This record gives sequence, C-alpha cells and structure tokens, in this order.
Amino acid sequence: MTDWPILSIITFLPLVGAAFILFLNGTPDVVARNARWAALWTSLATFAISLVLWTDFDRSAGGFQFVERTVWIPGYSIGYHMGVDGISAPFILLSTFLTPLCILASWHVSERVREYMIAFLVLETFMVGTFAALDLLLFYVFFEAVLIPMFLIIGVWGGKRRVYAAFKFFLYTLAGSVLMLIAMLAIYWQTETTNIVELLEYGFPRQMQMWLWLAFFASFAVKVPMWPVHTWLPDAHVEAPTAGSVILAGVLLKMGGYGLVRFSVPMFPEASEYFTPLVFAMSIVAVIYTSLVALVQEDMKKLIAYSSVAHMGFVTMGIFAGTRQGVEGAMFQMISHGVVSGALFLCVGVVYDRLHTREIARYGGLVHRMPAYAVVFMVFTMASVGLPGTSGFVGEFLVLAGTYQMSTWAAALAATGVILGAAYMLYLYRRIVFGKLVRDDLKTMLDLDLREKIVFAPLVIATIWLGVQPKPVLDMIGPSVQAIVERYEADRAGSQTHVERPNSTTTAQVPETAR
Amino acid sequence: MYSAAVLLPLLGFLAGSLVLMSPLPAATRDRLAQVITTACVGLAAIFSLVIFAQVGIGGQTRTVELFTWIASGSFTANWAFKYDALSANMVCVVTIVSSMVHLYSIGYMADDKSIPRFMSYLSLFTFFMLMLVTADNFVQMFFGWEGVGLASYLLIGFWYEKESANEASIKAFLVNRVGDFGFALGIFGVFAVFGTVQFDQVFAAVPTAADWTMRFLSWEFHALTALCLLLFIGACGKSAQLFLHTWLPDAMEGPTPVSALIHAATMVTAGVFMVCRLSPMFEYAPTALAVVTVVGASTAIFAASVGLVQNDIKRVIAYSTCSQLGYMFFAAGVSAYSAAMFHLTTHAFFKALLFLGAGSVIHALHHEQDMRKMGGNVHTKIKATYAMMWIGSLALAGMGIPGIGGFAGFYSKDIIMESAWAAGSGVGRYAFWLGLVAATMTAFYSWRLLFMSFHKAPSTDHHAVDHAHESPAVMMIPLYVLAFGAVVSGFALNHLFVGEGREHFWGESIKVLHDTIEHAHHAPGWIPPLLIAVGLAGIGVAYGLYIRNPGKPAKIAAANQGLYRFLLNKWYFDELYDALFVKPSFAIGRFLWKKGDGLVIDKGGPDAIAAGTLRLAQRASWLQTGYLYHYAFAMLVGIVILATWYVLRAGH
Amino acid sequence: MEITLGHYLTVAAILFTLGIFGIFLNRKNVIVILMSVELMLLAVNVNLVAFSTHLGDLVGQVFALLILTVAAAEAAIGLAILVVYFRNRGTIAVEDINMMKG
Amino acid sequence: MIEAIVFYVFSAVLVASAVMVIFARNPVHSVLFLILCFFNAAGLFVLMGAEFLAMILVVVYVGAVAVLFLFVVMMLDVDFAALRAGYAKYLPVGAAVGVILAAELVFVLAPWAFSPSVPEAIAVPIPDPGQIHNTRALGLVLYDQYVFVFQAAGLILLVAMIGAIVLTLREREGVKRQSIPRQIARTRAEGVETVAVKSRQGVDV
Amino acid sequence: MTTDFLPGLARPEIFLACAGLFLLMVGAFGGENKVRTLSWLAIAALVIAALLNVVPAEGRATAFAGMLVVDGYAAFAKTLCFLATAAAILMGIEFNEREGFARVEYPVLMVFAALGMSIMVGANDLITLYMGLELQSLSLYVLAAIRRDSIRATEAGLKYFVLGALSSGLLLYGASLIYGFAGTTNFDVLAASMIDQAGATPIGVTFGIVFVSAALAFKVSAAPFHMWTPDVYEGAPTPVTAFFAAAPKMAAIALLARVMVGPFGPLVHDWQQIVVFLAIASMAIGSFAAIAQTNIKRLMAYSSIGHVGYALVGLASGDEAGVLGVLVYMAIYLAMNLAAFAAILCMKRDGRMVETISDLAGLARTQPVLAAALGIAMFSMAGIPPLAGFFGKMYVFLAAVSAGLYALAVIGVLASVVSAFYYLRIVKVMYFDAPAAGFDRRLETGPAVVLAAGSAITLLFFVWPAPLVSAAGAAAASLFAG
Repeated sequence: MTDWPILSIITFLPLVGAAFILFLNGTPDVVARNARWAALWTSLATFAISLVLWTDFDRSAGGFQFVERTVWIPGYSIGYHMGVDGISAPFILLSTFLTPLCILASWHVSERVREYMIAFLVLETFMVGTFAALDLLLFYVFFEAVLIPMFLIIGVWGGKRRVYAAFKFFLYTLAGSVLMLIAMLAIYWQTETTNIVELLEYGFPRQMQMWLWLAFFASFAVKVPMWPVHTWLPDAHVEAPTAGSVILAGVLLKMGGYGLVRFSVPMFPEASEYFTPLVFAMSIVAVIYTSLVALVQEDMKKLIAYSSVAHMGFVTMGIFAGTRQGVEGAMFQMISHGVVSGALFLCVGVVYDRLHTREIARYGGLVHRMPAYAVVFMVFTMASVGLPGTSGFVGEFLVLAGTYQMSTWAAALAATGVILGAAYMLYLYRRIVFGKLVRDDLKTMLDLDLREKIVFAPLVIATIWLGVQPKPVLDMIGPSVQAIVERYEADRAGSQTHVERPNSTTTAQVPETAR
Repeated sequence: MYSAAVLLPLLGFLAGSLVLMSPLPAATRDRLAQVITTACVGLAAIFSLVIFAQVGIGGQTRTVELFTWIASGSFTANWAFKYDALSANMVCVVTIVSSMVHLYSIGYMADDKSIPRFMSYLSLFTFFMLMLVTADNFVQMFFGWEGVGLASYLLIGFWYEKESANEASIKAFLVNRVGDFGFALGIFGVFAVFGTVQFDQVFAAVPTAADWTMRFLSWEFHALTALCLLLFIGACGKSAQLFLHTWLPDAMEGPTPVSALIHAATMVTAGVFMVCRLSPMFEYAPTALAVVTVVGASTAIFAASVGLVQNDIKRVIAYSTCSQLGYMFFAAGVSAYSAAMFHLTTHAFFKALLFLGAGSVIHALHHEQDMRKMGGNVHTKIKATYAMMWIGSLALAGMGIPGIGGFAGFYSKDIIMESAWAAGSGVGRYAFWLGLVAATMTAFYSWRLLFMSFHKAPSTDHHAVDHAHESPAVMMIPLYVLAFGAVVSGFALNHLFVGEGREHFWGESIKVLHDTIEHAHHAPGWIPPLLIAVGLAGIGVAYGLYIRNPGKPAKIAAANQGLYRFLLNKWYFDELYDALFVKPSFAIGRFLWKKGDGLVIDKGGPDAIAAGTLRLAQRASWLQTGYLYHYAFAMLVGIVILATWYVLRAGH
Repeated sequence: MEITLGHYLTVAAILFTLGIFGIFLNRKNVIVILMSVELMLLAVNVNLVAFSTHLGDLVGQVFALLILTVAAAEAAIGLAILVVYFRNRGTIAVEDINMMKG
Repeated sequence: MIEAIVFYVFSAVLVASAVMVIFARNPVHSVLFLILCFFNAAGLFVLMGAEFLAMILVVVYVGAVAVLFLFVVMMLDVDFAALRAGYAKYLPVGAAVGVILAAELVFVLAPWAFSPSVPEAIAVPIPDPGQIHNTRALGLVLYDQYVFVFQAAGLILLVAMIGAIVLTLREREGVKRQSIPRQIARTRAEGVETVAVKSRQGVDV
Repeated sequence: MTTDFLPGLARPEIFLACAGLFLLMVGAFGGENKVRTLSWLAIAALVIAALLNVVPAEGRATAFAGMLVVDGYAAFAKTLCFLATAAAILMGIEFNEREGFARVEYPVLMVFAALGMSIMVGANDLITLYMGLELQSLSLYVLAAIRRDSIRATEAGLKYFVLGALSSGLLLYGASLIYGFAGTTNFDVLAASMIDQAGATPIGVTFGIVFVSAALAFKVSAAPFHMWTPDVYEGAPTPVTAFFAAAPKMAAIALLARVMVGPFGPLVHDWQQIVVFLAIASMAIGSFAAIAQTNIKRLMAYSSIGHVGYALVGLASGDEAGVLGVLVYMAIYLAMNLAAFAAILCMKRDGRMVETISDLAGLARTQPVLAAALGIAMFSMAGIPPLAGFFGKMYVFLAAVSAGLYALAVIGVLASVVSAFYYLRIVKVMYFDAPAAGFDRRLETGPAVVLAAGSAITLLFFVWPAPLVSAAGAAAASLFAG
C-alpha cells in the first residue's frame, strides 16, 4: 500500500473528478444531478483513500512519511516533493473529511451546479496539496492557488455583498502572501534549496531570520487571521455560501496556523522568540476584542466568523508559546475548530436555507419546531464554548496550559476569552433556538431532513470523539511537535519558567511517573 | 461495579436520549424514559452504598483507570474513577439524592410535555457529578465541573419558553465560567509548578514545594497560596460564594427537582468537595485557608441576611443553601475538612428535603411560588408535606438537645462552629461569630417560610389554596427517604466523619497539619447550647412576627426602608454586575465593532488603501491626457530625471 | 581659436534639444513635429560625423548615411499617416489629436 | 581662424533657423527654415571632411524630403487662422526642463574624452583623402562590410513605400477605370438586351 | 573582430526577406481576393523561419562581419517572435475580412516586421540594432493606421509614429555618444572597451546608455516612455493590438537585455538604476492606471506596461538568472496575452465588435468556455499559482532577490497585488454579474485556435515546466557565454 504515491492520489483524485464533471453533458438538470453525485463520490473516495494516512501512519516517528519526490523544475532544485508528518497529516484528513460534507450540504445549490462542484473539487486538491507539499515553492503554489476557487465560490454563489467580500478576501490574503514569496525566494537564494526537510535543519543568520519571519508572518497572520488583519474574515464568511464558509473556516484558516507551525517556529526560532510578545499581544487582543465584538453581532454568520478569529487567537498563542502543550494544543484546536466552526456554519446554513436570512432577530424558539436541530446546534455551541468532553476543550486547555508556562499574563488574559466565548455563543443560541415561537414563518420551519442529518452525524461524532478520546490524534501530532519544540527550545535563549524552587536544584522531586 | 456506579447514569442519559428521538407514542416514551433513567440511577445508588461500605468503612481505596484522555508530552490526564472515603461519600450522596429526585420527578413533572428530556438531563447531570467526584486528576475534575455546569444550564433553562429561565441559565453558566476561569488557571499553575495534574503526584510533591514561589502575572507569589486561591475562585463560582453567588437564586427558574438536586444537594457543594479534596495543598497555604474562611463566613451571613426578606419560597431556600455552603467553607478554611464534608452530607439530605417539600407545596398550590399568596392553614390539606417541611427546617436550623442528640444539622453545624472557635485564629473567631448570627437568621427565615407558607392568613386569591391537594406517593416516598436521612444521618455518621472513627474513615483522602477537629472536641461547652439558643430565638422572633403580629413585618420593613430594600435586592449585586460587566461588555463590543473594526481597521486599513488606490488610479489615468505633447513631455521628463540622477551621482 | 570636437557636440546638443522642444512645445501643427524630428536626426548626424572625423573612423559616416536613408523613409511614412489622419479628421492641429485618452 | 569663422557662421545660422522652424507661425515658413538648416548642416559636414554626406543631405533632404514636406503642407491646406499658439501656458515648465537637458548635455559633452581603447576599436580608419576620396571610401565599406545593413536599409525603404501606398492610395468611388480583362471577357449577352416589344405598349427603358 | 560573412547563419532573416518579397508579389498580382491565401502563406513562412533558426555548434557565432550574432538567445527570442507574429496573423484573418480592411499588405507588413525583430534580437552592432528597429517600427506604424478610414486607428498611428520618431532620435543620439566614446559600434568591441570603464564610467557613456535605454524603454513601453501604449492599443485594430502586445514587445525586451548585458554588461552598476527606475515606474503605472479603465483594450495596454515592469525586474539583476527570468516571463506573457486578445476578438455582438469591460457581463453563463479561458488568462496575469503567470513572476523576483534588490522585489509583489484587483474585476464581471446580451456564438477559427493554445499553455505550464525553462536557461547562458 505504501508503495503507492498515496499523497499524490489524494491530492489529484479530486481533479480527476472535476475533469469528469467538466465533460458531462446533457440537459441542465441531468448535468446538475450527475455533477452532484460525481462530486460526492469523488470526494468520498478521496476521503476513503486518505484514511490510509490514518491507519498506516507511523505514530512513533516524528519525521516525514509517505514521501514522494521527483524533479519538477530543472536547474533550480525545485522538486515535486510530497510527504506528511504529524503536523500535516491531520489537516489532510480534515480537508478530505469536510469536503464530502460540504458537497452534501450543497445539494440544494441549483445554479451552475457543474461549476460549483468543480470549484469544490479543485479546492480540495489545492488544500490537500498545501498540507502535503514538502517543497517550499510547491507549498506556495498550492497555498495561493486556493484563492482562485474560493474567490469564485464566494463571488458566484455568495450573498448580497459578495463582490466586496470576494475582493477583500482575495486581495487581503494575496497581499499577505506575496511578501512570503519574496521571503521564500530569499531563502532559496541563501540555501539553494526549497526542500522543506532540509530547510528545517538549516540555521538562518539572526538578522535574516527577522526579515523572513516578518514576511512569513504577514502571510500567515492574514490567513489565520490575526487581529488586526482579520476584517476580511467576517465579510468573506457572511457572503460565502454555506459550504464555502465551512471550508473557509474549517480548512483555509488552518493553512495560516499550519504555516506558522511548519515554517515560522522551526525555521526561524530566534525571530520567533523575539517576536513572541508581539504574537501574544495580537492573540490576546484577538481573543478579547473579537469576543466582545461577537457579543453584539446581529448576523449569525458574522458572529461565528468573529468567534473564529477569537479561537484562532488561541492557536497563534499556543504555537508561539513553543511548549509541547502549547503547540500540540494549537494543532488540536485547529482540528477541532475545523470541525466545530464548520459545523456551526452548517447550522446557520440549515436555517438560512429555510428562511433566507441570517439576522438573529428574525429567529427565536426554533426548538419548538426543530428539536433535532436544537440538539445538534447545542452540541456545537458547547464545543465552541470549549466544554470538556467536546473537542473544543482539549485544544483550548492545552494551549492555555502551554502558554501559562511561558507567560501567565497571556494565559490569564486569554482565559477570559473562555468566559466571553461562552457569553456570545450562549446568547446566540438562546436568541435563535430558545424562547417563544412567535413568528408565523418560523412556525412552518421543518426540522432537519435525512440529508442534513447525514451531514451532521459525522460532525457530531467527530466532535464528541475528539473530546473524549483525543489521544490517537494527539499521538499522531505528538512526535512531530516534540521535534519542533525540542529544536525551538535549543535555540531559545533562556528558560521562561516562572517557578522558583529554592529547596531543589532540579525538578527531580516531580514524580517520574508523571509521563 | 465501581465503573458502573458512574457510568450507569450516562447509560440512563443515552437511553433516555434514544427514547426521546424514537418514534414511539408520547406516553410510552415518557414512561420508558422515566423507568430507565430512574432505574439506572437507582441501581447506581445501590452500588454506591456497597462502595461506601467497602471503600469508606472498609478502607479499600482504589482507582479504576479507564483509558488515557489527554496526553501531550508530560501532560497526562486519564479517565479514571478514584474511590476513597471522600469520593465514596460523595458518590453515595449524589446517587441517593439523585435517585430520589428522579423518582420525585416522575410525579412532579407528570404534566410536562418533555419528560424524557428532563429525565435525560437529570441522568446526564448525575453522570457529570460522579465524574467530578471520582476524578483522580484535575482535568477530569474540570470535566465534571464544567459538565455539571452544562447540565445545570440545560435544566435551569428547561422551560425554554420562559425568558427569565433562559436568562437565568445563561447567567448560571457564565458566572460559573468566571469561577472556572480561576479553576483553569489554577490547573495550569499546578501543571507549571508540579509538572503533573494527577492528584496523587501533586499531593506527594506538595510538602517539598511548601516554600516554592512562582511568578503569576507580574508578581511573585508563594506558589501554593497562589494556586489554592486560583482554584478557590473555581470553588466560589460553583458553590455560589460571595461575589460569584448571583446565579444561584436565579437558578430557581428551573423545575424544583432540579433545584433540589443541583442547587442544593450536589452540584453547589462541588466547591466544598474540591477544597476538601485538595486539602493536602490547602494545608500548606495558610493564607489561602484564611481567605476561604473569611469568604465562607461572609457568605454565610450575607446570604442569610438576604434570605430574611425574600418572598419566593424557593429563593429563600436558595439563599439558605448559599449560606450553608458558607458554613462548609469556613469549616474547610479552619482545616476542619471532615466537618465540612459532614455538613455537606447532612445538608444534602435536609436541603433536598426542603426543596422537594417546597416543590410539593408548589405542586399542591398549582405552581404558586410566592409565599405571600400561600398560607391559609393549608397544612391541614397537605399534612405529610407539612411534616416533612418541619423536619427539614429543624434539621436546617440544627435543632437538637446538646449531649443527647438531634437532627442531622445539629451534629454537623455544631462541629463546624466548634472547629471555628477551636481554630483559635482571628479568622476562626470571625467565622464563629458570623456563623452564630447566621444561625439565628437561618432559624428565623426557616420558620418564616413555614409560617408564611402554611399558617398565615391567605392572600386574596383563595383559589390555589382551596384546591390544594397532597402530592402522589411517587413524590412523597422520596420525601420520606430524605427525611429519614435528615433525621438520622447526623447521628449515624457523626462518629465516622468527625468522631473517633474519622482518621480511619478518611484515611489519606483528607490531610490536615493541625487537627482542628480534635481541638473542636475540646471546645468550650457553652457552644452547643448557645447554638440551640440562638436557633430558638430565631424561631421565636419568626413566630412573633408572622403568627402573633402578622402586620409587624411590613411595619418593620417600612421603618427600615433602606435596609429592607438593600436586603430585598440582594445587596444590589445584580445591578452592580450589570453596570460593571454586562452593559460595558456590550457597549465595548459595539464600540470595537463599529469603531474599531468598522472605522479604524477597515476604513483606515483595506478600505483606505482601496480608496487610495482608486484615487491613484484616477490620477494615473488623468496623466494620460491624450495629447501628444504631454506624452513627449513625459518622455523628456523621464530622460531628464535619469540624466540628472547620473549627473548628480557623478558629482559625488 | 581652434574648433574642437566639443564645439560640434555643443551645436548638436543645442540642435537636438531644439528638436525635442519642437515636439512637446508645439501645439499647432503635426507637420512641425515631423520637422522637429528631422532636426533631431540632423543633430545626431552632426554628432556622428564629428566623432567620425575626430576618431579617424569611417563607421560614423556610414552610420550617418544610413540614418539619412532611414529618416527619409520615416518622413515618408509619417507624412502618409498624417495625410490619412487629415482625411479622416480634417485637422492636423496637435490639440485635436485627442480622441483617446485616460 | 577661417575655419572657426565658417564654423560659427554655419552654426549660428543653423541654430537660428532651427529655432525658427519651431516657432514660425506659418508651416510653410517652417519648411523653408528647415531647408536653411539642412544647407548649414551640409556646410558643417564639409567643414569636417564629410563631403559625400553633405552632398546627400542637400540632394536627398533639400531636394526630396523638404519638398515633400512643403508638398504636404500645401496639399493639406491647413487653415492657419484656426491654429492656435497656446503654448505660452506650458512654456515656462517646458522651457525649464528643456534648458536643464540642454545644459546637462553641454556640460557632459564639452569636456569630451575618448576611451583609451579607441585605437584597437577603430574598424574602418578614414583613408587619406588624397588617395581615396570620401565618397569612394564610403562606397568601399558600404558594399562590403556593411552590406547587411545596406540591404536592410533597402527593405526599410520598401516598407516605407508599401506603407505609403497602403495608407494613401485609394480607388476613388465614381472614377471610371479601364479594366482590360473585363473588356476582353465581355460577352454579347452582357452587351445587348433583347426585349420583345408588344405593340402599342412601348418599352420602359 | 571576425570578418567572416557566413550568410548561412542568417537563414531565418534571408528566408523571411525573400518570403516577404514573394508575398508582396503574390499580393500585388493576386489582388484582394488572395488575402486569405496570403495570410496562410505568411503564417507558413513564419513557422518555417522559426524552424530555420540555428544555434551554432560553438554556441555563438557572428555573421556579416560581426554585424549579426547568432546564438541560443537570439534563436529563442526569434522563435517566440515568429510564432507570436504568426498567431497574430492567424487571429486577424477573419477579423480583417469582417471589418473590411483585409489588405494584402497586412500579412506582408507583418512578415517584414518579424524580419525587423529578427534583426533586432540578432543585432551585434549599433547600426544593425537601429536598422532592425526601424524596419520593425515602420511596419508597425503602418499597421497601427492600416484601418485608414478609422479616426481612432489613424490617430493611433500618428501618435505612435511621432513618439516613435522621437524615441528613434533619442536612440540615435545615445548611440552617437557611445560611438563617440568607444570609437566603435560593434557590441563585442564595445564590451571589451567598457570593461576598462567599470567602476568609473565617464558620464558621457552613461548618458549614451540613458538615451539608448530610454529609446528601448519606449519600444517595450516601459513607464515613463509608455504614454503611446494605451492610445495605440485602443485605436489600432484588435489583431494589430494583439500583435503589438506580443511579438514587438518580446523583440524589444530581448534587444534591451542583449544591449544591457552585452556591450554594457560590465557597467551593470550604472544601468541597473535605470532599469530599476523603469521597472518601478512601469509596475506602478501598469497597476494603478489600469484600474480606472473601461475599455478592455486600454486595460490590456496598461496590463502590458505592468508586465514589462516585471520583466525589467528580472533584467535589473543583470545576471544570467535575471535574463532567464526575463525570457521565461516573456514567453509566458506571450501565451497568456495572446489568449486574452483572442478572447477579446471573440467579443462581438451581432457581428459588431464590443470593447468595454461591461460587455463581458455574465459571460460565464452565456459562453462558459470563453469565460473560463479569459478567466485563466486573467488569473495568470495576476500571478496566481498554479497558472503560468505565477512562475514568470517567480523567476524574475528570484533574480531580483538574488541580486539583493529586495526593495524592488517587494514593490513588485505589492504592485502585483494592485494589479490583481483589475484582473479580478474582469473575472468578476464575467462570473459575478448578471448576464448581458450574449456574444455571437460562433467563434472564428483563428482566435479559437490561439485561445485554446494560449490557455492550455497557461493552465498546464506547471505540469511540465522543464522544456521552456531549460530552453530559456540555455538561451540565457549563451548570452553570457560571449
């Protein structure tokens, strides 16, 4: 099995499906129907194949696995180089997991179905490619390419202000990324390689690290998005079609976090350490500021979009805490957020499909007519709030635990976000689901149908499963994170520990069984 | 069996949920859910008694590890059930009260339209509570901690059509979150300091860590003190101690069985349980203990004072709960953890009894909760309930005859007061005197409640009273069981919990450096009689005001308008918080959204750049005038710029 | 007083500048612009011939010769375009050549 | 000395007439001044020993190009009254920039220095005019070393011719032309129409 | 200096000259109804000429007494010029017929223009350079105005001509200064002469370089010598515009690069600033001014100005990597630009051409294939991977970064973000807006073929970039070998 170019298959299989859909013909209805099914089966097949990454992944090793490598651009040592480690594999699984759900959730899309499905499949290819690429340039190609289908998805199938949102999304992220491109070229010139594996071992001069770090950060900070470059996100989310929001929140934001973990911290450790206070500050502001903003939103999607910013603030904080728990928590938080925020957008989509408004005030008392919906929404609300036992808790908790070791201020301030997070989510839930059912149009709302239940079921299961038994995922992530953290610690100037232990020289009195 | 005791309620919850979603007829669903959940919890209660016998009395402590939950580097948290005297006792209390409440709910909620949901929630709560008490590490405890918060949220907001219920549920969750915020920080600190979150390992390391310091925020703290205080914030939130108490009275919006189970007997005592569980840590943090004492004592008096004037029957009991929790805390604060646990246990019985009794009254009066509309000698119609309320009140007031015996509260309150006195410290005395005053108030409002609910002349609305009827057996049996507990538990457990058997019983689960209980046994002999005396005094005043001179309370209230309002409005905590936190949060949020995001970031950032770009674009295209001479001139300017540049460069 | 290379170059430079001047200061008539171009080329030729003489190299003169040839061809094309433009527009005032802009 | 006087006379007239080319109000005058320019430039060429170029300049430019200009100016029959002299507005800026350029050029060119490697670089040394006169010397290299560009020049002239034709030659509507092939291919049927005339009805022609 | 004649090395040029003359004959005697045949013959001639390109065994050789150089670089550039010209002719066949100016001279002039380009890129002497440039330019002036009944076309021709003549004057003046300094016009000898000057360049030579580069900047339409571009692109008939934006630009850039790194190679630190200035100005103008456009041809004009700016970014480094970047960039630029113009040629409604961007509204619904092709071209021009345009940009920025020109690279990428805005706007109009009346369904053969080929190259370049990159690498190497 491992002799196969498994990553290439996962990456490009959706493209095959897209090509197939491209050449469908028949009456519009037939094309639409076939396109839907073809897209669904393609993405399901991709997911099925990607499960190999789960089953065959060697959890004891921190290095790259399933590596493929061939020459791509001659002369320049830029290769087609794919591989995964514990940091990228979960994201690939997340991407392949969410795509079929998105397609299923978009079943009712009736306009330009063919193009829609192609856009999603192409998007999947780019997403998987981004995480699988082991060549800097290849990474960039995939990373940026994502913009094209997403731009079209927002712009063509989006809401009223879709044009503004699509442009803002595209240009904002593009502006961030191009600086990274320059940095990548500078890296190439310094090291004469774009091989990520080699680059991770390369020690850049301090001064250069600073610039490279800033350039990379510009890109990833926008993508994550970090305060104050987050404003594209609410707009993009609000205007995107439901599935677009799901992918945007579920996977695209993770690219930024992935980039920080993959590149910024291990490749520029000195700069990362130097800039950690900045990142912490930005993260904390993101957590508190956007939580407060989320509290007063009148649009459901905007609220959840702002909550994404806040949640991603935890991620960036955890990553730059640079401790095992921090980075691992950030990774887990991203995976969890991918599932949960995606699911929340689907929840919004469900009611939007029925009433065609996202205004919170238009709803209320949905539980009377839609009990199943209320349950599902409650599960994800709680996961978003970070209730233990749901996936949201594990990441948030580890991040804070990890950050605490570096900066108690950061941890304490960010922890207030947990309170505010509960406030805006519960407030949202209450306004939509609870209360009296007064409006006539709400009284005719139908509960989740079978298709929607099928969409939500895996998400609910994943949310609970990740919350109760996160260990397999953490085991997957662990060795790779360990490698990064060890390297980072080695390059770090001094220990950040806040604990004074006057009566002992070592931590020996901490029981060894702690592990 | 050890696992089953915890997991059975979960099973009940899942089964109940399945029933809820099943396409069966409504009546069948209701019945099925009731039977399954009650059976599960009941079975768990039976198991818990066996466990109590084995672990508590038999001393066979054990930890059942299920599987690893979170493992990240040196951070490991397992799913495990830790059984020692402390948790066995709690499991017992929880499952017994819970099963009684389950049973009671069958009757109380009979008319409700979503019975399966209610029963499932109750089971879910029970499961979380059991997870909390059987945790062998901080994280699982936190799991249960937040889980019970969720269940509480769901149950308070059970009647989701009611706006007040929704608001109360959110408030409960959020205030608890504030506490959890401290709890979580405490856990992080524990991990940072000790490198582990396993109780055993932390406790083992505590003695060596007695003089460690740690930086928290920008200050240097004694490590254990800081950690304990942070953790105590969590306890305050859950146990509704002063400053974080505001949610508890509002939580009475939930159905009465919920109030009995969650907001009296079990969940709210989690804070006390936590402090006791962490006694090995607190013992090395005397400052923290002092804080616990002061907060507990202050809450005791504060809540009691508010309870004096409330008119909602459930709110009175709620404040009473709050006050009693204060007792438990200051007991723990003076290192009398076993006393705290003792009171916790007895309180669970009599407070659940009171709530369920109140529920029975409310049930009888067709969901009337305002005591001003009760009365009219309704006790003649609901005699059993009336009796039960008496038992509960007597137990609450700690009535008994010193040297001979009394109701449950008599034993536990007695030992607490003695401990407070015996602690000998300033805070101990503070707690003692406040506790004494609170005890008076407790007796007063308890009987005020009795008198107003049953005896007082009825209000203008006779209807409810006229049609009052005794509750069905399914509701009464739990009352009897709990009443039994309220009567005998003090006597039965006295020896084991705080008597000579205590060291054998608690074993390793509670650690004390100075045995306050021992001192308490040598406390002055005047304390028990004094307690009884102030209790009787309270009862007497209540009798005087509400039976003998029914017009008097209004007059007193009118004479002390300021004080009365102050107490009636709960010391204006809600208003204060609303003005300090809630309103500003929304205002700041709106400001940041409109002004921060909208004006500064967007208008100043991307939009400004976009607008600037467009302006530049306009300019750039104006440059293109279409006139040849301008074009030629532009070329010339280009040449001249370059030429001049090189001339100047050559000059250098 | 000896006439050096610098003298010729100066004359050529002035002539060249005048040629450029003629192109962008002219508001009247496109034909004058074409004449200005001729002036510029003349200046170039003066330059080339002067260099050729002072270097003792014939290449400059060959270059100048070819420039003369090409310039003639250029003038022809220019005038042809001018004529067709005039036919369409009825004017060759420089200010009127302004259909397209922005 | 004489050389200097001649140089200054030619140069002065050259520059002056160049100024007049630009600033003359009447384009016909401009053309005439241009011709004067050419003559003076030719004088300078002679002064520098480039007789052939001087001759070419007079023959080709004065004789052909300038006349072409004159021809076009006349042909287009521009309405001089309508022409505006609106450059005063831009004159200061334009003049300033132009003067800067001129100043820079003069500043740069006056102290001219050849590259030290010039001797090796000379490709075609000018032969002694006494032995091979200028025209012959040019001819010798033009058809030998520079034949490639010479051919290219030929193509350029061809393109100019094509261009001039394609742009300006037009077959006017309404002008009758002789078409010999059509005349030859003409058949009787095209030429004669036979009409059966019914009596008393006449024919519409 | 070699005195070898070696006319065999000039095979493409000689063939094209003969072919041009032959076509002229055919045209002159065949009359207007032979235009189609003539066009196909011209295309064939250009393709054959492209195939006739030789790369001498030693990598580089000069012919005609050093006037012409033949190397891999010239061959690469010539091939692209010829093919682009052929594509332009192909696109124009039906258009010209439809618009009523199908002239026999049209393909002939194209062929001569191609010949001029060929001479330009093979120039090894200032004189050759000038002759090639003029041969090309004169043809272009005529082509711009070939639709002689159109006011806009003739105005375009006039503007182009006047400013072109001005630029010729500048070029010659600069050339005369360089000749005057070094005593030679031959590039090889010049290069040798300049080596001595490196470090302390006399200002006269610098001026010469300034003037020459300004003139060449005019030809490549780099700001601030770009002013003719928008007007000419708008005014000229669309196939001619497509041609202008492709082949001559390629030739001029190739020539610029050859001049800069050849004779002036040793003076890289002197001319680098010129190129940087031109690059920044072009990128800025190209990005900003395009935003305000409503006519798609004008927009393409500004876009091409911007693209020249990027190509110049590569040149600014002045090394082999830079030239490689320029060549790759231009090759890709040709593909996507021709595709875009082919799409523009398809914009006709009821047989009449429309040119405003708003006419594209909703094209994605009325003609999805066309919209997709144009969309690909636009995304590619914006430099979004994985489309070819990104790789072009990557190579030039790589060169700039390698030369330490970080500021230039940063300005470049930021300009590319701005330019992305207007490329996206076209995509937006096609995909997001409500459909306007559809275009005529039938696509003409010429544009369709070019569109398909251009889009395919743009879209699939990333799959197999090796051939182009290798060829460009060899070409760049040969430029530095001499």
